[in-house]
Amino acid sequence: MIERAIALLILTGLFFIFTLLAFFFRHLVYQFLCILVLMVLQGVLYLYLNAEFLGAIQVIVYAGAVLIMFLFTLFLFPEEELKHLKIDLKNLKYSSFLPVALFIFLLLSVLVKGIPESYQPRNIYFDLKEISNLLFNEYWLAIFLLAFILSFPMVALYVFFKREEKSGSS
Amino acid sequence: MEVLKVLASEYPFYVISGLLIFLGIGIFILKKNLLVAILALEVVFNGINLLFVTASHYLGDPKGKMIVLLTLAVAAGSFAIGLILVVNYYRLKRSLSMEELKLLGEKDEE
Amino acid sequence: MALSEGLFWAIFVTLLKIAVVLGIVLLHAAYTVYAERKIIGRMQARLGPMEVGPYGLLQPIADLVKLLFKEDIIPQEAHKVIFQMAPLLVLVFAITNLSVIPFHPSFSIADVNLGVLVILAFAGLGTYGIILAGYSSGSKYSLLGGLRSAAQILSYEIPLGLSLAGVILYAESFRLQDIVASQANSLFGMNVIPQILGFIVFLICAFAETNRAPFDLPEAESELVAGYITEYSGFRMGIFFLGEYISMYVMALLISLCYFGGWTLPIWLTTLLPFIKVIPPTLILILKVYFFIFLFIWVRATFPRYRFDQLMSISWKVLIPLALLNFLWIAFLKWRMLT
Amino acid sequence: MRKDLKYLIFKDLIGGLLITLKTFFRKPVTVQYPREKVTLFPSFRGRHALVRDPETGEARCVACLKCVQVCPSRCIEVKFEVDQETGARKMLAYNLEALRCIYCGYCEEVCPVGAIVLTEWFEYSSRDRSGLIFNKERLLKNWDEFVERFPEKVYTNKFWNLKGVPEVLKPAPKREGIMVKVRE
Repeated sequence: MIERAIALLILTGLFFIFTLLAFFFRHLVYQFLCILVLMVLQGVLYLYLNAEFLGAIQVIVYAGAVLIMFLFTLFLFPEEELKHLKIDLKNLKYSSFLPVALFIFLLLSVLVKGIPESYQPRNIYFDLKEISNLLFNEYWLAIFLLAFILSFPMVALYVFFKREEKSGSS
Repeated sequence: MEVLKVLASEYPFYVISGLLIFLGIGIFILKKNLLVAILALEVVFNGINLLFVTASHYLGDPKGKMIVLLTLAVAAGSFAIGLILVVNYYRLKRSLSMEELKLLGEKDEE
Repeated sequence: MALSEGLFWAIFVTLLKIAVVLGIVLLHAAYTVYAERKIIGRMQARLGPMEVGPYGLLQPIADLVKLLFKEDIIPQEAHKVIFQMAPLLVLVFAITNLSVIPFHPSFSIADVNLGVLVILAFAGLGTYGIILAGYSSGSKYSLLGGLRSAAQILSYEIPLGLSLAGVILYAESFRLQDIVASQANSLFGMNVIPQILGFIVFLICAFAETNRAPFDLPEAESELVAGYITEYSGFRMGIFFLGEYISMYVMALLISLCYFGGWTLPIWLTTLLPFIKVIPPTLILILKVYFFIFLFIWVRATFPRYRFDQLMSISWKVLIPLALLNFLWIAFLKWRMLT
Repeated sequence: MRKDLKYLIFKDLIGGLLITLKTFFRKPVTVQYPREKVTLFPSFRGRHALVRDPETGEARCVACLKCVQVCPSRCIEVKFEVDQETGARKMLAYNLEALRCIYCGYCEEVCPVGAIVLTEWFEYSSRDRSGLIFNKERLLKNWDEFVERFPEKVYTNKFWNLKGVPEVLKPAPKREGIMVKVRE
């Protein structure tokens, strides 16, 4: 119990630090690196929620593939576009602080009030076989839809680069 | 001891997911750059994922984790399409600013 | 609040294990450089290093001393923090992979349920070191090397994962120990016999993942000066090399565990030659690993480098369909075995 | 179709691997220079020398200037004076710039008396340019250093000779190769 609390405290602190850094860096690559650290830490957080498989998938898919793709795209732009990204306070209304204030109020209220005595953290093992049973029996329609939706990026990429080639050759 | 007990519960996860969502929205609103916008949307998406997983842990129901597994795949695809759009937009306009993004199609030549 | 004695002992034993594994692997990595120079020399009818010590055996130590005392240059155009951090990223993620690999049926630093996935995850993260090194150097050659590495890793992680999916399906587990055990109990004794297709795909992807020849495009010295390590000097460059050699060992271990039965020998071999049972299990694993390290060096001495478009088309047009085919075949095999 | 089958079994790749494996078990061709040396053949063209006549102790050169004319890189420079009574030439200075020399060996072939030769001595170097511009004394000294290696009294080299010319048409000192007598 105590180890878990200490580890989560440290993780929350790291999250706060890197969130602030990600917000206030002006160089897009540095900002990106902070967000990368956040994504990897989120994979660690999944371990504490009994979702080891999701944690590994998070690191492989997000940190390993999607964000590398983003970094690749960043390098296609000239350096001047990535530097000096200013925070634009012009369009900020005072009312937009309302949800933040509400969020902080809720957090503090839980912290002050504490959680009820009856609460007990559940320890459910994230069983892969159970999940795959669910996936392929109850949610097969969702998977087919997913595969259908995922074919769109492929087609889009193909069409985009075909058109590129045609315009380049003519 | 009370604080430790709160920390050991799902409380920090809710805090972190809120943090991620607000970070994403804040970056999206305050930095008017298309690349940053795409990154910010991903951060918001991850915050919501964390919320789903936390809720499924709290309720003892694996369906929340499964939804995350399904949406992760969609997110990767949508991210790629967004990046393609941004790169094409930059080729046309030579700018990444969101403020110049006014037209929906090609401009009519008068 | 006092730490219990059991916890203390657990931490002590873990640290001891880490020290043993790290020491052995670092020594191996240092002497792999020597072996590589020697073997490539012999394959080109040369001698290789001969000057330091008898048969040049002290050459790695001399290299280390030279690298340690060289000046550490940071270019003016570089992003300093990222530039200093990048080699460490490569090394750290390469070494972390070692923690989940079992070297003996009862010896592994961390007994993780998802060993294969953890290795895949850290192999993906390790490329950030290369990409960021390329970006932060502030030189065109470095940036090109980094971009190439990004594209290469993105396209080669997919067939790597797909070919491992066959192994995982066959063993019904992500644990490396379970994978080895399932191979020992099976009819063929080794995964490589039913899944020869997956093994070939995995081998090619392993070459690409570790940035070794013939896929060493990020550091192609004939086109880009040295790719992402152009601006690095002294000990930072040494760390890059160390990371590369350790990841080579990780890949060789993974191949011999997933496809060649790890520390077990197939049943048909032990019935044919009964005296072979005397060999201790770790020695079998080590011999398999040495063979694959030799293969890495052998291939580097033989094949020329692929062009970049060839590299991409191999991955997307050949390896991914082959890996899917292998996966379907294993699914069919498993289905026949279950019914 | 046959080509496709070849790709499927990796015929070319495995053939390449086997070639390197065969070379791996071969004896290396490397010579570790300062400790072991390559055997030099008599046709090797190394450092230049002027042959010292053991009887007079001087160079054999008669200042015919044939070597100067035939040299492709124009690296030889000879100064001479003509004796007014007999008409005989006497060589005064013989400068050879080894940096410009291309070691073609024309000078030693064309020399009627076998005076200038390219010896089988290859370990020479200098820290400045002037060290490799040989004058007459230096060339003679080169000869002395060279013949110290050969304890035999007579050293014969048939390669210091004109090729494709009948023996009869050659000048007397060059027939049957150059016979060089080493001092007693």
